[in-house]
Amino acid sequence: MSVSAHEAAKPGKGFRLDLKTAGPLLALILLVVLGYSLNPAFLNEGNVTNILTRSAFIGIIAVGATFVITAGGIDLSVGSMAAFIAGVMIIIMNWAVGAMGASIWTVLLGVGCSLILGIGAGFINGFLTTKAKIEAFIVTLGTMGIYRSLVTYFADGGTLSLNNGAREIYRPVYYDSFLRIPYPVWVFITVAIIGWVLMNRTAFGRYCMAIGSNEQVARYSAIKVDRVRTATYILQGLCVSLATIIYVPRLGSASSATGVLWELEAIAAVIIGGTMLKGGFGRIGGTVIGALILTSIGNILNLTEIISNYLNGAVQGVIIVAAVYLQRGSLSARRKKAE
Amino acid sequence: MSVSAHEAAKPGKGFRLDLKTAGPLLALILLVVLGYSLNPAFLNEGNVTNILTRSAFIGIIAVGATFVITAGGIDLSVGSMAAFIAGVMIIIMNWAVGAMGASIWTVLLGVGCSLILGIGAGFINGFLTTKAKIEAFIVTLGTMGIYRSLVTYFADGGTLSLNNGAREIYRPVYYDSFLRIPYPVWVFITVAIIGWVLMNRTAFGRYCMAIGSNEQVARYSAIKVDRVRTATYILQGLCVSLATIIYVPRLGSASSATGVLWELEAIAAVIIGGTMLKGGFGRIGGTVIGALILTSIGNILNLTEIISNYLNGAVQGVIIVAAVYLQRGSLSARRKKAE
Amino acid sequence: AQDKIKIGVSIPAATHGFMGGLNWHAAEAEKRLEAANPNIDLIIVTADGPADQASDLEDLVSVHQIDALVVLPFESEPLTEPVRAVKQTGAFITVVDRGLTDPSIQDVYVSGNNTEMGVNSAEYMMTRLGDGDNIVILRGIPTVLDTERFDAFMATIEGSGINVLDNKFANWNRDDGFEVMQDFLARFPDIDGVWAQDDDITLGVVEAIKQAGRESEMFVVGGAGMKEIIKGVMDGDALVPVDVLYPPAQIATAMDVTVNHFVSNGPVTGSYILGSPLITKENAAQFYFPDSPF
Amino acid sequence: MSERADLAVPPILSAHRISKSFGDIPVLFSIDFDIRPGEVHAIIGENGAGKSTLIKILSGLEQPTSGTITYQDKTVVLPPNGEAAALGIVVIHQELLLAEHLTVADSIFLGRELKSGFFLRLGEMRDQARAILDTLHVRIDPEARINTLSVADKQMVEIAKAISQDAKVIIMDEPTAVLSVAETTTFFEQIKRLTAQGVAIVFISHKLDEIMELADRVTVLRDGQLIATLGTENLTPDSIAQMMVGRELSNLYPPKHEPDVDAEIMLSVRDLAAPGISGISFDLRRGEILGFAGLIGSGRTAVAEAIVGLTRKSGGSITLRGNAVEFTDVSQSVAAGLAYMTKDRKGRGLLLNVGLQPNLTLMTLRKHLRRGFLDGKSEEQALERAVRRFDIRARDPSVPVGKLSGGNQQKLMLGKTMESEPDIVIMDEPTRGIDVGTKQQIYHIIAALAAEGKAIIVISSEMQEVIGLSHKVLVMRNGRLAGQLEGAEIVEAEIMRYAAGIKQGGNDERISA
Ligand SMILES: Nc1ncnc2c1ncn2[C@@H]1O[C@H](COP(=O)(O)OP(=O)(O)OP(=O)(O)O)[C@@H](O)[C@H]1O
Ligand SMILES: Nc1ncnc2c1ncn2[C@@H]1O[C@H](COP(=O)(O)OP(=O)(O)OP(=O)(O)O)[C@@H](O)[C@H]1O
Ligand SMILES: [Mg+2]
Ligand SMILES: [Mg+2]
Repeated sequence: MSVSAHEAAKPGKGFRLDLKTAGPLLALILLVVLGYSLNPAFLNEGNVTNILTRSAFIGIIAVGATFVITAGGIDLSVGSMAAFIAGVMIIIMNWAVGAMGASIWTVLLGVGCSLILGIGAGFINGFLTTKAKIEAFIVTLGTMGIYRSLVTYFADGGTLSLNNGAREIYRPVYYDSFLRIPYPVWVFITVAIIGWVLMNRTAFGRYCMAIGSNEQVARYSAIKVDRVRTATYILQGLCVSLATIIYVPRLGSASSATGVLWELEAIAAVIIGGTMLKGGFGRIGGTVIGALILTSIGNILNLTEIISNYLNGAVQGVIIVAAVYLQRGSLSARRKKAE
Repeated sequence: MSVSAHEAAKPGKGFRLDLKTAGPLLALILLVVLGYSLNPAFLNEGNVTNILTRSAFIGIIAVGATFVITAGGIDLSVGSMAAFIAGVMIIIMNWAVGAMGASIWTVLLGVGCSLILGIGAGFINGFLTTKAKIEAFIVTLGTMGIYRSLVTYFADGGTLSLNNGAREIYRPVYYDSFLRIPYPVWVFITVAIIGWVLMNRTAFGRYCMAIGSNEQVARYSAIKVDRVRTATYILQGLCVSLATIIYVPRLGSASSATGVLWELEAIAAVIIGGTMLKGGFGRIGGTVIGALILTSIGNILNLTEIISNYLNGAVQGVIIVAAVYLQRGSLSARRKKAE
Repeated sequence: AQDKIKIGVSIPAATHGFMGGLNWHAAEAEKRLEAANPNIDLIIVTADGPADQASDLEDLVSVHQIDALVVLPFESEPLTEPVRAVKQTGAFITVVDRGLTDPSIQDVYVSGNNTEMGVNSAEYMMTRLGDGDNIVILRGIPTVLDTERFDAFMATIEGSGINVLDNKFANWNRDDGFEVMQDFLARFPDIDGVWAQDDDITLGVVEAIKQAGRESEMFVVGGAGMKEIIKGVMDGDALVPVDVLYPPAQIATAMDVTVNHFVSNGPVTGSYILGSPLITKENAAQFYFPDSPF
Repeated sequence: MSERADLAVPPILSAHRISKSFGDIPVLFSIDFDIRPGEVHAIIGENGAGKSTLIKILSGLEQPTSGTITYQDKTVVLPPNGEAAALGIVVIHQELLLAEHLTVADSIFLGRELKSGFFLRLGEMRDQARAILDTLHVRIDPEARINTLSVADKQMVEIAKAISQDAKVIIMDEPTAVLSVAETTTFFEQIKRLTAQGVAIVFISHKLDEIMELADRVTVLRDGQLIATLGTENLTPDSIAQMMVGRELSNLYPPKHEPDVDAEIMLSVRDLAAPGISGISFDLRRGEILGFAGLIGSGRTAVAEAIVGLTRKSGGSITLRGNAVEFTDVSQSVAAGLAYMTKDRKGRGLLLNVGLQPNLTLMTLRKHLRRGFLDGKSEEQALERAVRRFDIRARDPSVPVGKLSGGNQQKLMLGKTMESEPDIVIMDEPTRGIDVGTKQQIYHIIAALAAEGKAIIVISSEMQEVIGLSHKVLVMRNGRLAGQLEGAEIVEAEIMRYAAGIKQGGNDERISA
């Protein structure tokens, strides 16, 4: 027996896969057309820059969330984690200004602390889920409450504001541009590219998918499941920290209202992008588009008057559901045709 | 050959299962001890009645959520669905009072509408998930926004208030008691018992578990997967409607602030109770205890002044995580001993 | 401890700047009043929503057996009955800020005034702008008090010829204020004034205007009395020339009055309307509390 | 088999000119097939020949692309989703189809619960489940959850589920692949009882002796084509194999090359204790093939899992080439050159929703890194090699592994395990569901590996396999070593005696009953 019955790869297969990633893109394009037709100002350079810059926060966090969700976890704490990190950053920078005056070092100190806090917070989530074996939903619901409370406590119920001197130095990180693209967008692009490479071109990404798809198989395949899973939460924490680093110079403040519902937006971006909530399957590209879709919906609603303000949430809901339906729908239609 | 070398069923098996349900109960008991030691008034009849009555809302909704989650779904829309149903109920009852005066019929009309709306809303969620094949997370995130917006719209940004005449008639449904137990608690008990029977003593419950555990198995066993899944959402809608029916007489109003975050509380109650977020395995008894745990935490925080109000959320978070850890922990300790 | 007079204070949780300030003032007043009056115990509880607040009221009665209640209702209508239930236990009732639908329940009413706030803001706009000028409005969260402010504002500028380009919700949140203002700036080339209604929103709006470099075209009117804003008004900031008071300290006033009911001999009843005066460069100093978090 | 079914009886279920394609990939070409009441009709063929696809069509789970099905003298379109069970056509699936969280009794009655009114008759279902399991001589607690059962027990639950139904036709897709001799024997008794009652049985197996024992007629498929349908009396195992594979099959097992007596001891286990097992001691030498025999649940898998660190051992020591080791994680054992291939390919072996390539390299991704990044080309080459070496046949290589034929999944898992180039391999049921032709290839591969100097443990419920391959056989019973056989002692009767507890003896352990 020597003849192997392989047939040539099905034609159109690669195309179909492409379409799967193209689903969210299609939805985004339709949204852009809608936005432009409602108000041509939608495509002004200024407005486009605004949308991109804004999506950076949710987008960066959502890239991290893609890993967590792909590996079968969930992180509800990201929004309050951002608020907490922002708060502590501000406290530390203000203290540093008091101790040694405002300088670039103040800002670097703040950034350093932010990174450490993000990694630490991610590690705590990961540790509690993997070692203490508590459901991720409960762990991160708990830490969500804890971080939110702590920032409220630190701010005495009010707002923590960055010292003006430090703020002047830090401000450009949000407001300035390189090649006419604001720095936050550069950070977003970088995070997205690194995330994409990690997910699709490294063993780590493959492990995340394997764990999310069947934890037992991963274990039997010599994958250190707990370690990889913890790493996804740390990665998530790191992404939150990066998002916070570009967030703080924007308004120079943090309060209990900072980052409220970011977790929901981040998860929504991930899922709109085609990643499955049950895990096993992650698409960084889709996530980026998902974040852009969410931000664009908010922007479009602000650019038009035809909808009662009270109904913003409803329109948002309808568009999200429709966008997801559209990609799934267009997909299965194509698939049917292919068969 | 007739001898089979199977080992006898492992001893302690039944015991172990019992412990699994006992986990949340243990956590609740510890919480009660904590509450009593902080303030003996915790166990006053009045306070116990208050806790039970309050847990009725979340508890009833969580019973429905247990089915949805067991069958592998999720429903984020319950909180805004409750607000929406409450709003529409009030509008209809007010209209009825205007048209034909306040009477018991007004209230019954409201109750009837509530039931229809709940079932309808559940059906919409179920239909979009099963037929349009959109992820439950997205569908219910969408309907969550839609219902919340609609109630804001109907209330014109303010509060919808029930006509006083109708309110007088309706009031006892929340405030009166039978055998010293308030009606809402009776409703909760009834829903919990029916839920338990449904889950454990009917084919429907088995189907939910089978679908959540392995959809293909369910399908190959001639189970109408889509229908069962839709039924879980309808059941959830019905539970929301029941919770709303006992909620409206409490405050006699509905606004955009009604039912905010109930979805998170309901899901938390379900998971604290030992049901798995990934589906396949549901415990109604656990859910009831989970709801009691959540309500008790809130109550205990009001019993004492030792903790800054700003830190309420943190304490809540710590207790939830600790409670879940405790039940899992005590469980695995026992398991080890049994081996 | 049994013979202490217990006063329950039920307020919304510190979810945004104004409420944060309110929480701070409440906590400060508790410290001050308990130190001054050893027989008084104040118990502050915070709520995340109307239903939650109703539960808090139940707990204050059933667990703490309070002798008096100071309450800032989350919403007026849903909390009327629960407060009435507290009243029926014989407690002394002080209502703050948002009145109940049945004013006969309360013994004392301490209030800011949402309507007046809207009116004062509008009247200031009318002093600066006239026929054909354009303004945009950033609103809070869709709730009763937002609607009251908005309706009063709109009624006041009615007929002035000032053109309201659009209004959007910014949720009493700096980030939302920033983003909504960015979008207004992208959409409208000619804006002469902004009513931001709240100082948190104002801070976001100011950043957005600075980012667009359009500081010289317009001015912003906020509200509440946040210390940063008041400082700016004192220093003569052209972009935010005034503020409209909506004092978070009103809770402290209410607590003072309620404690007075128990410690002084004279009767304590009636209404204490603090009003929403316009804060200008001239009178700003008297509203400036540098130690408050708000 | 004593009585042969009456050939004059008309068929109860028949398929006419059935063809099936998945997408543009044809799998079956114009197949005719029928089955009469009281008859056992076996379908045999190489892995991927289309057997499972054919029976899915016969039970309504798949619809044919063309052709018709006649059931009870009527041309029918069988309802999908297992609804054909209500018509009397019941399937035992090749890939275990059980919901992990349900109990045994729930699983047996899933979709056809006993009810009075709305309510389940739980007690009755439990008792009936126990009764059915008793007829199969398996002691499984009807209230145990499926995820606590071993693969073989799950298979018995599937069997119990099928025979408990009031079926006219039972279609069995490799039901004995994970069963040991004892279970197979009681299972065959049940089949004979059923055929005596007039139930028609369609039976798929790669074990040709079973076919010879059980079947009245045999249908041979090759590459989706019908080769022949013949009465068993005209056939010998060799002729069946020849028809299946299309060539002469000689000496299934390769000649044994005993390892040197002074060959290096690669793995040495002393007094190993872990959940379910205790007092396990043995040595494994370079070039040796060590067979593990025993009944289902006797603890062979538990030994393997304790050695590689999948379960915590509670006592004893493990020495690898003289170094004491303590694995807590499979990655450590793999790094030390010790690999374990699970018998549960669906639950623990393969990611069913991804393609062949990611599955093959999952355990050894580090080998495919170039400057830290995955090297797709190197992975492709690995797949090509594995496809050649283990004759993996996927008509569409990008298809999710779950859609591969069962045998080809098994071969892929074998390839995945060997990718780590281990010095010591523990193979749990290595030829589960693999056709004779490929089996022969795999046996030769195993022998060649041993000859190369690798040390191999084969855990198998197929007695012939253990006997044909092993230099030394350990027999387990109730979690302990019951006996050790070497050279000429390795015969079926002797193994059975140890396994059943009729004869006792171990290295230094006495078994306490
Ligand atoms: N749903 C499907 N989609 C695509 N291809 C499929 C599908 N199901 C089966 N196939 C292909 O059909 C062919 C026949 O598979 P089938 O499972 O019938 O083989 P088999 O004879 O049962 O083999 P084995 O002995 O290994 O179980 C295989 O090449 C398989 O990959
Ligand atoms: N007492 C026990 N406690 C926990 N897990 C156990 C116990 N006994 C066995 N197991 C686990 O159950 C699974 C089945 O193992 P077991 O060793 O009993 O089967 P086996 O003898 O290999 O059977 P087969 O003949 O099917 O290969 C393994 O994963 C093993 O780790
Ligand atoms: Mg006090
Ligand atoms: Mg097959």
